[in-house]
Amino acid sequence: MLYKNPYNNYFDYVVQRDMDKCIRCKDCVTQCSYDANFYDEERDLIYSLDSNCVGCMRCSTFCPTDCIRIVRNPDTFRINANWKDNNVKDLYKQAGTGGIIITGMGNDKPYKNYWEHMVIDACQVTNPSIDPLREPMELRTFLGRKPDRLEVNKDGDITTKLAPQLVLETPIMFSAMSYGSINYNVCESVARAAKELGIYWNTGEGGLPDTLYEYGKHTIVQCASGRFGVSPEYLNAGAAIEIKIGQGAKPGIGGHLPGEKVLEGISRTRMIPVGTDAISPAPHHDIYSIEDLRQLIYALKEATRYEKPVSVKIAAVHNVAAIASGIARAGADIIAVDGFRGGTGAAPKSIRDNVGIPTEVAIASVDQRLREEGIRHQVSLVAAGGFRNSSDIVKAIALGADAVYIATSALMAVGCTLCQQCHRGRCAWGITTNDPELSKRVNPEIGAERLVNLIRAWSNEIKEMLGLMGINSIESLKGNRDRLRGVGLSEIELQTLDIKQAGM
Amino acid sequence: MTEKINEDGMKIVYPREQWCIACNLCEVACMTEHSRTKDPLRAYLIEKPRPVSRTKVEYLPPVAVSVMCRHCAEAECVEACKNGTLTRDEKTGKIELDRDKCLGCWMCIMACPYGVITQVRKEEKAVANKCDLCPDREIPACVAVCPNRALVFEDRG
Amino acid sequence: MKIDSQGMHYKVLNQKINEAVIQGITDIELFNVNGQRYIGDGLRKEVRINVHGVPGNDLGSFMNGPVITVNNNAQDAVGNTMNGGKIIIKGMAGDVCGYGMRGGKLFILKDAGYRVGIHMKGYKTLNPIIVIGGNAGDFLAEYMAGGVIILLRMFGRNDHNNIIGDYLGTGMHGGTVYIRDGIDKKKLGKGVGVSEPSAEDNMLIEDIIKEYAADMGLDAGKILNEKFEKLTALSTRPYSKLYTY
Amino acid sequence: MGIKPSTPYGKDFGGCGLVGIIDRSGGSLSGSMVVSSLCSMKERGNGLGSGYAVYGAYPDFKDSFGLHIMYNDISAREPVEEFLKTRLRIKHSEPVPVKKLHSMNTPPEFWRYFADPPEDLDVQDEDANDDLIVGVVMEINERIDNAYVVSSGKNLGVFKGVGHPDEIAEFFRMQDYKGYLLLGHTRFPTNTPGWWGGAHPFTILDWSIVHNGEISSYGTNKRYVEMFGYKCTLLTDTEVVAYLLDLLVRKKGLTLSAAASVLAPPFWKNIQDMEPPKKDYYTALRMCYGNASLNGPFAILMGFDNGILGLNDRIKLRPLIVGRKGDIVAIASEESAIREVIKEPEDVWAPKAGEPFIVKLKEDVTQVRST
Amino acid sequence: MKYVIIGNSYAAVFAVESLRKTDKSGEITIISKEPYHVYARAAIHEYMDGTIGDAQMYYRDKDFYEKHRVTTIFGRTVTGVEPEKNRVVLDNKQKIDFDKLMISSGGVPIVPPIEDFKGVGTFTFTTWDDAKVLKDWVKKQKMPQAVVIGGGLIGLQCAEGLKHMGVDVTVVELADYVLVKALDSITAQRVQQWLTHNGLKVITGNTVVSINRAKGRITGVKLKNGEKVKCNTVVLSIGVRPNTSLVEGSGIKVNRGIMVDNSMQTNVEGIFSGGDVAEAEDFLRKKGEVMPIIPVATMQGKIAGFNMAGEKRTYPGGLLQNAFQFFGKSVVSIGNVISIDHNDGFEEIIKDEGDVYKKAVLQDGKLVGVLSMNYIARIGIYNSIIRSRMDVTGIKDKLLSDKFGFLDLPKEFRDEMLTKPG
Repeated sequence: MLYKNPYNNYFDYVVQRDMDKCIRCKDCVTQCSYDANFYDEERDLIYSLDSNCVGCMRCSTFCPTDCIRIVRNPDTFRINANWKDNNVKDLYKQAGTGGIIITGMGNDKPYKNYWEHMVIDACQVTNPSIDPLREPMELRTFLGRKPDRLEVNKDGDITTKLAPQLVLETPIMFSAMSYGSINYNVCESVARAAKELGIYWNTGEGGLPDTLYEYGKHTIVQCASGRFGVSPEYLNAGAAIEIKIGQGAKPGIGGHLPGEKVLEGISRTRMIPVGTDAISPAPHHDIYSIEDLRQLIYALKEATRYEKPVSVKIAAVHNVAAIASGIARAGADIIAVDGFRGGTGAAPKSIRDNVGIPTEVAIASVDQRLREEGIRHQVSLVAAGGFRNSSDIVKAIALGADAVYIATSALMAVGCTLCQQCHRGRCAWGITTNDPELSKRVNPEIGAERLVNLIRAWSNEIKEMLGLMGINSIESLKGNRDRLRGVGLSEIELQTLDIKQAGM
Repeated sequence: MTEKINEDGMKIVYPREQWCIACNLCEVACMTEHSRTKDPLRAYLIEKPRPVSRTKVEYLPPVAVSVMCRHCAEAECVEACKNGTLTRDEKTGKIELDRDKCLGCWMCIMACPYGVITQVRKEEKAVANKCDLCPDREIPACVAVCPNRALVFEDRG
Repeated sequence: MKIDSQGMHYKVLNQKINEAVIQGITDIELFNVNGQRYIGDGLRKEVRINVHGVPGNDLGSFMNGPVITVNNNAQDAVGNTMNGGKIIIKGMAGDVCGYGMRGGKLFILKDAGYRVGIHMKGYKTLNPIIVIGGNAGDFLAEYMAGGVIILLRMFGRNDHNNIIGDYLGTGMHGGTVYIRDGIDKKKLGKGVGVSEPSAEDNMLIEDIIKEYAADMGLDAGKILNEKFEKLTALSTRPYSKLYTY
Repeated sequence: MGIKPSTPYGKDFGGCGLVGIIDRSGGSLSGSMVVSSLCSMKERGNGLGSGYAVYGAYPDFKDSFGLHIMYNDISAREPVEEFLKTRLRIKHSEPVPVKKLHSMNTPPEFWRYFADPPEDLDVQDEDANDDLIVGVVMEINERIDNAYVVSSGKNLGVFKGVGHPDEIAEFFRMQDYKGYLLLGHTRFPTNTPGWWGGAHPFTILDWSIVHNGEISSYGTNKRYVEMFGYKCTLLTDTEVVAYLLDLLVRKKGLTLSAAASVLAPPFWKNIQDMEPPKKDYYTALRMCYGNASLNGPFAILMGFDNGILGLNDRIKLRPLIVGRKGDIVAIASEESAIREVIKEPEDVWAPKAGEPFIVKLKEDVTQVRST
Repeated sequence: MKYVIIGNSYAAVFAVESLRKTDKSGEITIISKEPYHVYARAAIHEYMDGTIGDAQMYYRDKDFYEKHRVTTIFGRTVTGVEPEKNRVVLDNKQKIDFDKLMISSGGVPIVPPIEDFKGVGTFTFTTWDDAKVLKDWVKKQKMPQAVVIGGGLIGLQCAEGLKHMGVDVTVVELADYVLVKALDSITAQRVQQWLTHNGLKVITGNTVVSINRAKGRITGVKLKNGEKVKCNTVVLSIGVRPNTSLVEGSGIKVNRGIMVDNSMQTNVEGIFSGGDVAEAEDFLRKKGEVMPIIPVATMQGKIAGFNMAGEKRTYPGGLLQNAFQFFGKSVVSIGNVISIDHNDGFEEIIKDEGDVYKKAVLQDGKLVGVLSMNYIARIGIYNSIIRSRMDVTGIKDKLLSDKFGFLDLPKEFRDEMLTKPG
């Protein structure tokens, strides 16, 4: 406190401790990874250094006597509609450091959330709803390239050889989070859950730890510009390969795993020396045009002898529909579109908060465009970026997605409280840290169980919602915008989403 | 050290240091469970004598581990005990400590290779204190409270 | 085994190569190659592929084992994300060669294009090596994290001699570049340090050059007569101070 | 098929393969040459656009402006021809001969018109003549539905449409044309299929351009040329490059290489290191024409009446390679495309980033197009 | 199968328990000269001063022998062992046959050549009866004054017990300080100071040569240096020696005690021994040693029992260790804490802070002894370290830290200890 630069000393949270209830168990001290809680042996007191508190709630949730409350710092700047608190604090911070402000997780600014302006239709009288408890309810989803038509010989047998597919038991996958950005235990949690659920997890760009190869059949391996850990073995280890072009939290810029996070296991998996920066800049240096993307897609297909579907992941941006069309035509089997609320890693704040577009509109326009071009049925479309619950997913599929990627909600299932400190590598919940002490906080047994619970619950809710729409198979929801209505949207918004106004 | 035999097989608490996060909740729960009031606030702040945890969280960052009685098949504490305060219940396999009998000679503390016997005040004097696997609970308190499954209640016989 | 590649689509050609490799054939000679891509892509056997003609892009990408000899020029992205093996180009090569390369050798007789050796990585026993007999375009060794690049500047087109790359080693945080016959310091990217090669460096250079010269039919002694300069990263964390939170 | 997309997607972009072949001695190269060269790079396109430019295609009308006009709907022909009559003297008109292919459902119709400026215009005032043609092109493109001017130069024919390079070549009977300079382009658009106007080359007067890459500065460039009367109507970023060149060279009077330095200017870092006259020159160019500089990855081939210019973006993010044998020079995205037409090149090399590569007809070669 | 066990203390109980674990049907007979059910011999001083009562004195439940189906012959002394006839002879000439015999006859007090050490007012202090008699005697004295001869553990415990009973106690020790066999000089002297502080008189470097009486009643003792100490009670406690008299002439080999191998068998097959009477291998010194301490006795009894019943078990060697306290201060010693020969690979690490004194003794990098005063938490961990013979050179600095624990030890050792059944 004493030696801090006063200009940098505006903090967000205060740790309040009811000393009548504090039993000095020091749990809060050991659990805080940001040095906010201390034990003073001489006075037998626990006290807090509020300026270090990030509001992650680790201490308050662990306190066995519930004596801790994390509250917003009541300190306030003079009210100014233009200069909001965060503008002011960021400015001071940068004036002090000259650095680019880094933050974690997706866009948290109050942009309009279209999920909350769409409602789902239900059957009443004229067509029956279905009871999902009794009746079969199918969520199985195939991702991969589908032929335009099936060739049939004169005996009526189908002669078309189908392209390789990913088979999902529920249309939800765990989105790319690299080993390194999240630690091994989180990777293992996600991998185990994917296996148990019959879905897929995505390695992100950090390679696949050799001990997780056993989950290969449920793994999508990613190939990003840094090419970390990309070897022929890696490419063949997964069920599909994803080329990462962009990600929702930071469209157009790359990833950067700071050297201090590159510890032994990460070093081995990424195949870079311990302690060096793992830089994966925005462009693949072999992709500067769509035909270069095609070149890489086919290089990967050749490397895996056309046995794996290739996905291309892009951030949702203005021109996403045209880009998606190009990707489809470049030979990708799956297109993943990551909206600006997505992103589990670190991102420069200026980019996270101002670049990209919401998934909702991106999916609507991509689906629409691919249909206009008559190629939507040939490729799969995966929506990503900030899915919070099953109804968001139902709406995304109704807008045209085949499946969704979740990452933020997956991390939340293993404990994340959205404190947005991912970039610091000190995650108190043991997620976005490789510190061996903190990483232990995610026990993959528990992590996997919680993820399985979450996806099962969502899947059941999706079934319920399908049932009330009178649908017993997820493919009848795909692109079924007739089942959506807009509430509180302007005409151009309705038009962009291509849905009707509620009541119409 | 005693040769390890556990002929009947029995459930005891094993630490899994890989997952121990040094949160100390096992100690808190143990103390609370073995308090008069079974309330952590009272156990820590009011009760006299203050209960003493029977498990010990060792913490040497980045590693932590909670160590408690192994209920050895041939327990060295039992072999060292002067007057039979410590005995092995042949039916349950538990190492029982009879507090009323305890002399407070600390032969058990000396002998226990795990260092898990502590001292607790009983009226005027101190007596030995050790894990009793929480007879009032189905699962020992420390295991039940552990947020990260760093303690498991298993039979590894 | 000989394959006449005249007019053959790459998919067909590569399938023939793969089948041959699966059958255990270790020497494959390709004739009339002109622009077929992905030759050797993902191959993991120690076979020899001799290419007559100009192979297409992504020659030897993701490859781990084979030795590919091209008796002519090669196009872009040779040895893309290559893991092991060796590619010998007895002519010039295009842009983005050795991208993300983390093992094996890429020997180019003449010039290489832009963005060569970007993201090269070395890891433990894996130590990728690129030798370029001519010059290289801009961004050589950008983001280099490991491995060795040797630029000999011998066979560059005189009228384009100036093509020695700008922004050399930008963002470099590992690995070593050796440049024969000096370098204009203005062309160095940020964070690159220049030093004299040590005795150990010279031994490494000598070993590599001897192999290179043998493959190319050159006189190693002549190559080694000139002085080399050594470029290394000043930091393994070139951008550590860029951010705040 | 064959209609201009009705949805307002804004500009399109795409990746491509390109090739240019010139005979410096002015000899006649067969149209088939450029076709076979381009076909070797089929992988770079996706069948949604290919095109060719043939300089020296119309020796019989070499002094007249040759307008290739594409009719998405033939009903547009009447208003176009009515309009042309009001501005120009049409010497000859005919449908562009095509071979109908099964793979093409309803291709647009193509007509060509050879025309001269009205008599009252001073034939010596080349600029005025050119302005007149530019105006005509812009007006047709903007005002008359379903009609687009595909080319408007002298002795120049441009043939383009939706299809693979071999299909378009077959459709337009490329083997029937000869020229001293040939351009070819295969396209990988991300636009709606079936927009014939979106294929390369894009032309204005004698400028014809093929492009690989994406112009990230399109918005800036477009609004800049629009100040000078150009209309970007073809839903592609490439179009603007043709207009920029026309603007810079013909209207602003820059040399071709100076114009190239505007499109791909040296970095300030490099300008900083230059000696004063040169330094001032480049500083001035960047300061004055910054709005005309192109950003983003690109490789451009631009044909003009007596030569060809190749240009890369200033960090060379798109490939461009040159091969030469005698007077024949070929420039393409891939070396294999060069070797398809020059079997044993004497020399093969890659031009530098941002530095224009210009090949002109030999000095002593009679200007194929008289002025 | 007939098992006979001579003695009824720690070793005997453990022998019974392990016999019964292995052999559910064999006949077991226990012979003890004392009339009591098995009791805590080591707690007699606490019994004497009233700290504990009868209930806490019994080592096992009353029905222990019944439950283990043991025939008890109490109040009888074994006078002879006849190996060739597989029988023992009792003081009443009764002969008891055995197939397997366990001799755990304990120790007998050493009686030095002190003039007039007999009769009223003189006591030894090894059995419950000793404690009872002494207690009754002291209670009858108006002004009880006692001289305890011997500053060993038992003597001092007796002295403390007497002190608690209000007796004016003087301890006379021949050596330069008390507890000379158990402690190093520093701790011994501190204990001595503490005893003095608590009102005991301690005379060292001296001994009692004679007892002065008047009218049959003791009036004092005369020390070697001529000094006289007034008292009416003399307790002799200079130690015990193995009670081996019963095997004299039997052919069972005796050195200081009955010699046994690492199955606790004597040189005579079928005859085993354990406890204070036995001389078995010392874990550290690897030679025969009589170790009259509980953990050794119980372990020997256990091993003997198993082997008698046919289950092969090996005695790992005895490790000297003791825990005791005087007037509330605890001392624990484990292993070899004295007689350090610094030239023989020995090294001492000492932590002397305030009230707490800790010492570790290393030999060739291995821990061989730990001594701790006033801090005993988790001290048993050292026991396992000594037993493991691990090299502790690398953790020397941490060894005596209060936070020392498993995490300072190698992971393999820790896993072996903590992840397997105890």
